[in-house]
Amino acid sequence: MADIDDAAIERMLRRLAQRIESEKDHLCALDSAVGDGDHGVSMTIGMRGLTRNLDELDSPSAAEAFRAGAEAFADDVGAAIGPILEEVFEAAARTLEEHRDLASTATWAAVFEAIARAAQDTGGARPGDKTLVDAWVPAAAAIRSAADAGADLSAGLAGAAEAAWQGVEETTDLVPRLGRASRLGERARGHPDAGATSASIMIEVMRDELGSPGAAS
Amino acid sequence: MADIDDAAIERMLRRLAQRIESEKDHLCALDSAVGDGDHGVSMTIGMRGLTRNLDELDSPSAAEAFRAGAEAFADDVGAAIGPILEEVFEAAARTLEEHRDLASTATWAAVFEAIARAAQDTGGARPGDKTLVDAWVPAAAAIRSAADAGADLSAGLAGAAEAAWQGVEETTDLVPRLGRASRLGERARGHPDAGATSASIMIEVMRDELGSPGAAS
Amino acid sequence: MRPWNVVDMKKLINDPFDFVEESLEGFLLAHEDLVKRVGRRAIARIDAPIEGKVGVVIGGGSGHLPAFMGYVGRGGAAAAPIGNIFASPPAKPILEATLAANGGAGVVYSYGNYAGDVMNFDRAAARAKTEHGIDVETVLVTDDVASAPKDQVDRRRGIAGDFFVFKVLAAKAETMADLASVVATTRRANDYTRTVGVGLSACTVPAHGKPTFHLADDELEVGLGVHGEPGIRRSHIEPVDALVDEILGIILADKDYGGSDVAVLVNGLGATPYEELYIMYRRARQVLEGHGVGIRRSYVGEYITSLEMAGASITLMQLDEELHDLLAAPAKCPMFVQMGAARG
Amino acid sequence: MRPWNVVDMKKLINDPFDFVEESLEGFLLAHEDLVKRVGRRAIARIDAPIEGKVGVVIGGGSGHLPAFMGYVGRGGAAAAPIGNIFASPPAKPILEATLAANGGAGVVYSYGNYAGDVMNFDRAAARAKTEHGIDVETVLVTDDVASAPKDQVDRRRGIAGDFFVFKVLAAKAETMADLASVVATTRRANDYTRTVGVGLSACTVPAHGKPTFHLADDELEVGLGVHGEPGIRRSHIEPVDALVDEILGIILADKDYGGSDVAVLVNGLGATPYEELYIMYRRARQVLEGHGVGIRRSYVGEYITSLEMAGASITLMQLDEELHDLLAAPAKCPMFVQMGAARG
Ligand SMILES: Nc1ncnc2c1ncn2[C@@H]1O[C@H](COP(=O)(O)OP(=O)(O)O)[C@@H](O)[C@H]1O
Ligand SMILES: Nc1ncnc2c1ncn2[C@@H]1O[C@H](COP(=O)(O)OP(=O)(O)O)[C@@H](O)[C@H]1O
Ligand SMILES: [Mg+2]
Ligand SMILES: [Mg+2]
Ligand SMILES: [Mg+2]
Ligand SMILES: [Mg+2]
Repeated sequence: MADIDDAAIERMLRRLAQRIESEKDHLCALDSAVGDGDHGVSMTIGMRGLTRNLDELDSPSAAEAFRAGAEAFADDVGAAIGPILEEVFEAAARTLEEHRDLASTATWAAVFEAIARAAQDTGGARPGDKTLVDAWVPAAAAIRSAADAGADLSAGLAGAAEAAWQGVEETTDLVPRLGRASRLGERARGHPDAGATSASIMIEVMRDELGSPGAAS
Repeated sequence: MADIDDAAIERMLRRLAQRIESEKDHLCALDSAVGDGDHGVSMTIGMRGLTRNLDELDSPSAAEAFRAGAEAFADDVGAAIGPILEEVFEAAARTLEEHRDLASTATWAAVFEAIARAAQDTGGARPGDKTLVDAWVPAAAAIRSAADAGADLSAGLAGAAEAAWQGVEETTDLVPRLGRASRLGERARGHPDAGATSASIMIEVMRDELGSPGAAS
Repeated sequence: MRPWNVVDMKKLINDPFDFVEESLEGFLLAHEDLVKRVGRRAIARIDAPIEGKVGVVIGGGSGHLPAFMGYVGRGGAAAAPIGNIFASPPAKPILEATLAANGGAGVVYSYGNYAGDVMNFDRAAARAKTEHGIDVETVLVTDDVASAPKDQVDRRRGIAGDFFVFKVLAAKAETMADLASVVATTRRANDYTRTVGVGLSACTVPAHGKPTFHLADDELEVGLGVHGEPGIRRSHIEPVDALVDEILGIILADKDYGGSDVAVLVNGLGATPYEELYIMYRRARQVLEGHGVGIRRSYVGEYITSLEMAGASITLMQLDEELHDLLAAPAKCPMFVQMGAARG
Repeated sequence: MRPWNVVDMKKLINDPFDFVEESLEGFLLAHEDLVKRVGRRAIARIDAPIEGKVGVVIGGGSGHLPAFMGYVGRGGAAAAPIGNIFASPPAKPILEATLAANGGAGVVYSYGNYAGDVMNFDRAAARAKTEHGIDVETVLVTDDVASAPKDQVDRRRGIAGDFFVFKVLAAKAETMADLASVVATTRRANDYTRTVGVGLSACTVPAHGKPTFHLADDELEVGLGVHGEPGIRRSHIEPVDALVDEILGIILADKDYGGSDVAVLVNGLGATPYEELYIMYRRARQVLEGHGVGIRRSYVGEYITSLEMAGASITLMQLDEELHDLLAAPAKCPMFVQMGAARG
């Protein structure tokens, strides 16, 4: 198992910011079908803030790097997604203050579980409500099983990403219950959820950057 | 030569109003290429007013019928075309107060000449300025020659209509010197003038309704 | 290369991601006699906070001018946080606005009951209380009849009715009334207010670059929300008198204003000419007079827009003497000036 | 069958040929406390004529609200004739407005120097004199720099600068100044005023049903007239800062405002969001301050529109003390309310 240091986390988050910005229009298109079409914009604003905040930090710890994301989403974004992603990043940061072994599958299982909980607590969504919870909850369950089974981080994150995308796919048939999208009711069926999609992109980037960190640099 | 009475004049003017309204979009399109695209609308408003005014008159004389048009263009239209057509109709009305033989080519030659003069006096345009003057002036010359040569009204109006359309065609290569259209300068070349076109339509309706009045009723 | 996507965007902007900041800067420069900046995305009236006065904070996403920052000023709100386009402001600028508005007598939040707004304003309210000891009360605006059925009024969103509710709220606070009375009057204003709109075309959020939804060239949607939220009925374009009849029919079925005095607002969404708003007002007046409704105040214009959307809405607010006088009270805000009845 | 052509028309109207009448009716109903009808197509302020006061008559085609009828009222014009869409009013309503405005001290006409307007207003002025013995003076507004070269200033048309010139004219008349002084001051206001606009999209005259001209989805035109008159330059959409720089460059080359005090107006044509107008104002302010121009008053909003055209213009008027005070004087008109500096 390759070594994962704080620098790798920062690199991963910078890579995530690029990836989200490159998916801006796609995420907007998904949100157009179900919500108000701005998800790619909100995510890009938050991710630009994350990058800006990282630029201002000198060799941040993993927790500090995630907190840079929490602050960006707290200060720059607003909307429903702002506070939710603020708490998602904050949950990761807090978890990584306690769990310092960045190469351990158990560390990331704890991170994912904290995120899944924060996502639900902040916005009040439960699995099946057609939100990003439908990506984080199965992803957390998958990486927890992998950790319990002694799998390495690479396998754990791969399983999490797979479960997240599976979750996105399942949102397609759901009807949203919360937020703007809920106004659409049945009209929203047949389209995957935008927030679940961006969550899965985030998990995928973690898999690519942390699961095989040598490949990334 | 068929008899032309006051009723025939009223009938002709009502027919003119219908004809102009049916050409509304075409006249707007012509004005779009050279001016501000509203000529068909302004003409339709004036012609509706003419019809309304005729409705309120009981068996108007030829002069009264034309004056109904003058009042409609004076009250309802505005723009450059409003006062010009007001004076055009008024010139016809005044001429027909003096010349009572409605079947005489000379009467209509006098009407056309008065109109051509009024059109020039009101707006200050001269032949070649790419305006309705370029239809009325050759039309007046044509019907005057016909009258001098002893031609009947049918032939006189046919010649006038032909000359008017010829005049319209010649406006195509002209550059407007007056009014809104003048702002376009060279860009206006290549399009016939809208006001000359509506004038020719008016002359054409006179030819069809007065030149062979039996055919019209 | 241009730094931005021009396709489908007929906009007078620079980098779309600078839209909110640059328009805020221009706004502050144009109105430096009336308002000041109190945070990166928060403004307040020049003389805020006023000691002993209930602080009024209104807000929401950008793209709705004159709402929200255009209504900060004398006789208007004390402060407003500014969100991204069509997105609730974050808790941070809301808190900054709260601090700027706080004169020690409590603060009232009022906004349009969108999920994101509720989340962020509630977070700011909690922080205002725990970190600064400020009592915050919230009055949600819920005037959009099309946004939820009658038995779920608390799920309805706020649209053009914002203007009436905010105006009453701000004028009540100007009387130096206490927090409870300000809240009670504002809630009554909201309870008395109903709006139904009609949308004719979409708008384009600059950073996205494509219209947020699609209406065909000959289509309209009755009840369409100000961000494109789905309405009640889509159809071909119809004569506006028929639309006004339908809009007022929906409103009067939800709350019968017959026999009441009301204020009327015909609000344009941005691209609809004022002439068309007056055509709507004319028909509304005919219908309402036929229904025995007494029109005491009328507003026709652009009060809450959605960028360059075409469309309009009609709002009725029932008036009692207090609400009438508060609505009629003078105001001098960057985008709303009203002389008092005394000068009227 | 619908009685009207809906193709390309996203409009809230009934029969297009009733557009002017119905919007006028709605306007009069909405503002019956401020204005009254004095002819089939003419309105006046409720208290006109005022004995001994110079009567101010402004006007032009419909489709430009708040211009022209929105500026009739206290501190505004005495009366306005109303034309068809984008068409000068006929002489008859102009004469009716003149009679309503006439307080025995003469009447001033002010309008935008379009061929049709000149023809009809001149005809009305002649009739006012011969039939009623009223002295009429005319001040043409000629602020549009793009409409004719510098050596043909009297061929220039009036666009957004109308607002400044009308405001000065009306305020000067309020001082009970005599006809000659009112005319002199108004002419100075016009001499001191320059505008350049940019158009982004066309608009549709309802009775015609098709856009009056065409601009491609990614095109703009600098200097475009308010009825689509051709401008100076067509190009792809550009960042607005570059456009503002160009607009001000054209204005300052025509009249150097460096070292002068000015009033600035950023005017939207109808469909352009207020946020974008503030973005333009921000840049204009930067450029003007860099050029040593002193900005004493700023107006940002929709003052003279062209139905639902997208686009905007920037106007500068040099200010001396008199012009400043006249511009700043209070007004209470249907679509323009300004509190006096004393209350400012
Ligand atoms: N209450 C909520 N709880 C959890 N996730 C939510 C909630 N509301 C919205 N979301 C997520 O946010 C996404 C939309 O985000 P975005 O478009 O950026 O914000 P907004 O809904 O304010 O426009 C949805 O696709 C969904 O995944
Ligand atoms: N000064 C003028 N003298 C004579 N005819 C004119 C003059 N100005 C315009 N016209 C005629 O009027 C026509 C345009 O009419 P219309 O579009 O209805 O009025 P406007 O020019 O005010 O938009 C032109 O095509 C031209 O024939
Ligand atoms: Mg969204
Ligand atoms: Mg024309
Ligand atoms: Mg015209
Ligand atoms: Mg507008």
